[in-house]
Amino acid sequence: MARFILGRLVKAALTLLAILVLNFFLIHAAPGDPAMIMMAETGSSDPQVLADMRARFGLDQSLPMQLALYIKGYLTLDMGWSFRRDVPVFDLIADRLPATLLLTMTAFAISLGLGVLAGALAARRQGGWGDTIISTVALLFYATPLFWMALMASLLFSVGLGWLPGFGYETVGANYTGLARMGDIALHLILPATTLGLFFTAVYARMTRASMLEVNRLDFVKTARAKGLRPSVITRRHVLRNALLPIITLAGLQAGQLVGGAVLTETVFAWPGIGRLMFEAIAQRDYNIILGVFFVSAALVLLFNLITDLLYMVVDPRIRLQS
Amino acid sequence: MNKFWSRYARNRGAVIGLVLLGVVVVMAVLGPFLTAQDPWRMVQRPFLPPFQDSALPLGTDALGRDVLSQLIHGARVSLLIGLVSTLAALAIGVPVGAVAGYFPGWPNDLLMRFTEFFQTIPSFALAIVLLMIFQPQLHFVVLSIALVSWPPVARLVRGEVLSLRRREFVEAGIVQGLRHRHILIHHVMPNVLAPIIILASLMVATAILLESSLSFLGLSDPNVMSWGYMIGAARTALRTAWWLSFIPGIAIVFTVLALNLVGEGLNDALNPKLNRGDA
Amino acid sequence: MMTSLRTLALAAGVSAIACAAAAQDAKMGGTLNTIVQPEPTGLNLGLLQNAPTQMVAGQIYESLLRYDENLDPMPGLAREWTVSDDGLTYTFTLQDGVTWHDGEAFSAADVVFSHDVFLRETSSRWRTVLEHVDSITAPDDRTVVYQLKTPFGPFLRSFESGSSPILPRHIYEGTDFAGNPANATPVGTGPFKFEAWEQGSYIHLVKNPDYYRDGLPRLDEIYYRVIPDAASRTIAFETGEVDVLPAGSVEMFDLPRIQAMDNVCVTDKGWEFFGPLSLIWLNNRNAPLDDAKLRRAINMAIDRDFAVNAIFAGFGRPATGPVNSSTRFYSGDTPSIQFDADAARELVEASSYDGQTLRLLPLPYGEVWQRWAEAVRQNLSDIGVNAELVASDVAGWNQRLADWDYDMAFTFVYQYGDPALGVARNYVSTNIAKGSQWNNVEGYENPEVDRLFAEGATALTDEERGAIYAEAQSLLVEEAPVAWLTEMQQPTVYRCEVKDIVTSAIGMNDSMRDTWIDR
Amino acid sequence: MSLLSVTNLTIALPKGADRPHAVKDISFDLNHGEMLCIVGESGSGKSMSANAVMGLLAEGLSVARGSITFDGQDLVRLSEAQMRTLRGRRIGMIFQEPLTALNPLMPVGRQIEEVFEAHGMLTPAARRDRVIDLLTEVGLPDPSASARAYPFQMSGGQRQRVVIAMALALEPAILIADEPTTALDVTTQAQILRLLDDLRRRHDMGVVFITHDLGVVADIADRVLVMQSGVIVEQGAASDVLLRPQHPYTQALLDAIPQLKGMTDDAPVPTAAPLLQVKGLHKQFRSGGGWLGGKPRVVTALDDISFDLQAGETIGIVGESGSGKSTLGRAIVRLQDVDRGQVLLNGRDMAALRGEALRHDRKRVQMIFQDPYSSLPPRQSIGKTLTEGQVAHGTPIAQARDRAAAILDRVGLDAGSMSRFPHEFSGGQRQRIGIARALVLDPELIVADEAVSALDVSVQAQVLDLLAGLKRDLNLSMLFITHDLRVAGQICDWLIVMQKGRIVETGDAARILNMPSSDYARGLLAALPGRDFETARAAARV
Repeated sequence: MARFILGRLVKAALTLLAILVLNFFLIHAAPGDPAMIMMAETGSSDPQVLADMRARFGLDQSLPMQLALYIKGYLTLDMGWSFRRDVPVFDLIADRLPATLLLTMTAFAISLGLGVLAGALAARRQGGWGDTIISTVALLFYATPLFWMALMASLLFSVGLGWLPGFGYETVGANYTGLARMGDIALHLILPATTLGLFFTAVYARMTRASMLEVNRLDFVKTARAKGLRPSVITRRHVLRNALLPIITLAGLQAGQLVGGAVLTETVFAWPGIGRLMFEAIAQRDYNIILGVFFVSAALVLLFNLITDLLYMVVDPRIRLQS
Repeated sequence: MNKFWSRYARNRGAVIGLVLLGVVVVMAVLGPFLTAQDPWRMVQRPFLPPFQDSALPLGTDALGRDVLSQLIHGARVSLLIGLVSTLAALAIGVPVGAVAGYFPGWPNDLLMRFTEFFQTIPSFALAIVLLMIFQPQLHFVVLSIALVSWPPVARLVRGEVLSLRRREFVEAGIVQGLRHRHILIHHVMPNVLAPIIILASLMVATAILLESSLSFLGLSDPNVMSWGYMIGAARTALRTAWWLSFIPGIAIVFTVLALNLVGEGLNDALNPKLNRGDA
Repeated sequence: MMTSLRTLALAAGVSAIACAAAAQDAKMGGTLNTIVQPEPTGLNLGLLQNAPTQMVAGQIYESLLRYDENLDPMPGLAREWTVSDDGLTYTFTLQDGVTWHDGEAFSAADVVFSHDVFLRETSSRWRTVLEHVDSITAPDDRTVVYQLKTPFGPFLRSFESGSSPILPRHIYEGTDFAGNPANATPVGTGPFKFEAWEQGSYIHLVKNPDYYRDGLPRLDEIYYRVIPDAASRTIAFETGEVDVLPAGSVEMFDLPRIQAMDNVCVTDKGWEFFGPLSLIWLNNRNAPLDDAKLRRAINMAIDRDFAVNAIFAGFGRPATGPVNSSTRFYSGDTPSIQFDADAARELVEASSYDGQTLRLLPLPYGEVWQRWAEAVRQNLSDIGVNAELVASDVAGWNQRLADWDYDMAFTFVYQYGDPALGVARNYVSTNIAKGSQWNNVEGYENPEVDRLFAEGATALTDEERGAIYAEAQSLLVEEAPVAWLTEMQQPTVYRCEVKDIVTSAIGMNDSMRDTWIDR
Repeated sequence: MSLLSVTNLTIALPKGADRPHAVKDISFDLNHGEMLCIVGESGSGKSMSANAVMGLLAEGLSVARGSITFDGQDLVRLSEAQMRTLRGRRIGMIFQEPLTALNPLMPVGRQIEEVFEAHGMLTPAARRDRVIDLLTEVGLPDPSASARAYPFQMSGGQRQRVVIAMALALEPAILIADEPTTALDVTTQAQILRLLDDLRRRHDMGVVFITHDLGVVADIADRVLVMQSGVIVEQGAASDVLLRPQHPYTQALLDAIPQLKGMTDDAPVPTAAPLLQVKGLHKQFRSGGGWLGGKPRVVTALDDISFDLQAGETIGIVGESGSGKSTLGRAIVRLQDVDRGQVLLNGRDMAALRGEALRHDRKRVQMIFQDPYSSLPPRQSIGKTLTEGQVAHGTPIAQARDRAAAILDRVGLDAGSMSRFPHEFSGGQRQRIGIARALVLDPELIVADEAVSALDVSVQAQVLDLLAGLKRDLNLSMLFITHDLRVAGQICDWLIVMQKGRIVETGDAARILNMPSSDYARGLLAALPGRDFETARAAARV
């Protein structure tokens, strides 16, 4: 077990290293550099200042040299300095990551819970009204552009009905503390998390339904019926557990992707997360931030892959006992 | 073919999807001939609501341009982006998956590491970065979408090939002295066609969604009229003229819906699991 | 409408502002919620002179002078100032009782340090001013003397807070300015002190209780909220979470709807100093845009009224030439570049243009500019000129301009109140250099223009300068090195109970010490 | 009064199926303590009848008419909830595939406990005790450890014992066993059959035993019921039906069973040089392990295998699963590389060939595969399948087509088959095509790997006939790999018996089948179902 985890960690580290290098070249392939943008924003230009700035950012070094410095930094968990924001990238990300994790994990929990539930219900009532309704709604959510749904949701629930705050992380200036603050954040969380979650809810619902129908055809379900077990017990104990195996894979993949995929939601709802940080950094060519966010999200993907594998070991004795 | 159709038609949603898709395709193919209006031409006052002027049934946008004409031209571009980027993704994913699946050992390891690698970077973020590098032009938008959407193809094809690889007909081919390339192309791949077609129909839908999301962030070609562009352009006037976002949004929803329904129908009709004898 | 009239009246009264406001029974206290867009990258105004930084840091740092709507100087950190008759010696007397936010006393040494040391190193804009300065000295704690090499007409208009902020010497002297950790907690002399910056959410400023003007500032605190999406910003305003939408933060297409709402006031004041002028760079280096006929045709093909009305919701004015009418020495007496498609078409036919597709770069600052580019592309197509939009993000846009890799490119330039500061740089041939987006990007060369601008900067009297600049403007319009679009006046939108937001020629970028809320 | 009485049961198939009814008007009775066997080939409707009794018909199927009377009530009319109280408690069921019949994620003991739980019986602790008892009763070693095991940790036979324990947990009056031994090796099958028989006597259960194997029927049945295409063609006491079949179909089925060869004298004459010489083949499979993993598991599939095959001779390789017989066959056709050893075909070592040389020489050894459904490329016409090999070896296409047509004719298919696709053929026809494909390259040796195992018994007989004919006419040399001693006896001249990668006995086929010298071969023969019946039948014939 420990050996397995160790092996995976070593592999993950190698993957991360490769990603670091690829990302580095990817980012540097884009036209424009941060110094030029910052210069441009001052509304004036001065070759000397530009050169100074480049020197300060280390952009005057050769690309391989920059890469070497950059990798050396990462080996000591130094993600570099944000040129524009003038703070260490590590601090920036550490600052923003909790918001993103809160948003995406909530969305993830909502979508997984709701999706599996809806999918299971639909599968139980295959061909019936419940199934038709759940399947149709899931398909609709699946087909709706996320940002569009976000806009419409904030229009309806925030502007139209005034029920929920339409954007932001918490009420600025309210200076809530403790429970009040948590409640406030939770309130702000509802719209973005639900919007982000709806699409995945649809994905999980569809997948759970399909997977359950497939498991339903398997022999051991017939065995369970032959025992005289009630359908609800069969579904819960036999069908669902087996049907969840492919869902775990999907969930692992998506939990990782959610972090980087929240860009749109974070933009529409002004959520101070790393998705937006990255989007802004891309526009500003703030290389170190982009690379930092890419690194963190790749690390999260790998982490979730590992969690997926471990979860598999918990759920599936075949994997647990053979490896 | 008849059998295929009857299995397809058993899924009522799939038939509805096909009709919907047909409407969109007809609109995309014939539409521009039926409406003389240049979608970029400013023809009326801005923000004319729908159903006010019979010449402009869907009203006008922020610059007074004909929304119906934009919708029709947009159908063409959105479908084209969906289709071409899917084909491009298949062009990358199918060979990668086929080779990885057919040749276990180092080709598989190498290609799968490569694929995994692509999957580790959040795909939407990657698309954004790619477009920043390329700068948004139609063919680069297509390319970016293709570059972020091929890994699932590769994985699917690899999985299918891997399981087909163990079928006896592959061994029969080897024993006969056929070349691996011949076996892979003539014996194995035709059997992967069905799942690829099913996946492709869904990928077209995903690509259309992806393009619209990129447009929303201002990352698509400003010289072509697509639905994504329409929403992206209309979002700033969402509160003033909600229909400008709503109309193309609905067009996307219906097209994506149609493609998904068609995909499900194809799945029913082609899925070898449901009709063993034919596989 | 009442409000904007009053704003105008307020801005007009020079030193009477404080008294006038007091007469209105200004209420003390309260929290002002507003927007900063995009999120600034730092708050040290000496290091960063971009708009978002200045909007926030303009509350923290001050300069010697402020300017009214007519660009006449008002007291800032300088109480009074004198200019010698030869126009070479400027003497400023500083305010009494000024302290830094950290309690240290403010003195003339801070001014000398800032203007002679700090900004010389960090600000290219200030360096162009310093070229004319021989020495900066502090004869005593309360006096600063600037000795010029030659007369420099715009010198007295170089002391706006964004151009020449005063920074604390006791914190920065002898340090690496850009790397000084104190940059994270800026210390100034302004009416508001830095309190907190929640990255991605808000910047929080609080009242400076020791501000040297009694009774000011009136507000207790200001929150600058970061909301990247325009629609969300509007919602924030509507739901009352935000009281003021500064210029540029509201989506123009949404503006008519917001204006129509109750209790919403809008002002287009506060742009006089910057005098933003939108224009399209035309790459004079290459055919066919090396042909003045085609360039004039493009100038006349553009429907500026449509742009102002349909795209900018009626804010702004069609430009008539290279100088914004709010900038000093504007001349209305230039050849017409008014929209005239027929005349433009004839010019195109007479020109060397033979149907090439020209690459048009929109300004990557949002949908408005994108729409405008689309409209211009259509305008051009109406006169038979083919244009294709080249989309790029901010970085790509900058890169292309810096590399001169474009045919036509949207932009807008600030004129800083004086042609010598903000106009000449775009047309004189000495200012052609790769790598910048703000110099003579179009590559226009005309010795006559060079001469006129050189004389204009150093002529002693305003009359002389006016005559020279009028000649330059006529000449430029004739040659049409670029296509001038509009004089931009972006609206500031606010709840009517918020008073005295715009009190100077730089709008909300200046300190809001007079602002109060009638609640 | 019989325990179970099925009357005029008709099960409708959904529209569009090849026939309107899966089962039509069948009637039969089952008595206490009786073993009723339902025999038939695939598609005869035998499983469907059993499922109908359990009320477990697949989606889209329904009882159109008829009744199933049990305990005085008509099961057809019971609600799902009522049916549920009967399942497991009064009627138990065992399925064919013991691997898939158990939930892979749940310890088997827990799965047995569920039976009690489903019917609200016993306390959890008492359930656990009963599970141990049951596992003991079905003969699992170390019952308490077995209870904690997951299905994948058990062998096929053990799993089937678990399924039986589960079915017997509540001592049902009726046990329905749907092909319970088909997936098992012959010795395991014998044990399971003995267990079932034993249990039925002890618990006085009525057992409905569904099978396609008449040998099994002969060993265990009290009464037999023969089904064909959804109807019962014959039923009666086992001895009557098996020894005095009335219906031609029953007769045909019985005739199709391969007969164990009697002793003969036609031992092969060794010729000068053998066609094939296998010398010292070794092969080990490793799994698990890796650069960070633990100890790899090593399975020795081939352990010093050597034998000769003369031209024109057919050698049968027999053994149970895991004996290495398939690996041997695959090694000889080079689908499997070996660790060491030689495969000399007319003196040339096939095992040493690589690359293009190997590809070229492949045509010298051809193979007939087991599964007719997966051994033909599905999306390719038969003509293409039969010519591409020739073309790959340089035969002009026209000539290749002619040869393909001729061979097709030889295996009993018309030349029109060339343009058709695999799915248009039946299983038997596909196997003929597979044989044609092996022949078309004119190989020196043919390896047939379980070539008739997947076929119904009547089809199996035809294909065996075909092979025998080909062998005679073309003087084929063949390596015939099979688990079925009867089939081996039918076609082989010489037998090699393998166990765990080693050859335990070789010799003349007739000799081994009658007087095996090794214990293992003796055990195999003893486990062969229907041996007594065979003797009886032979006696009856005489």
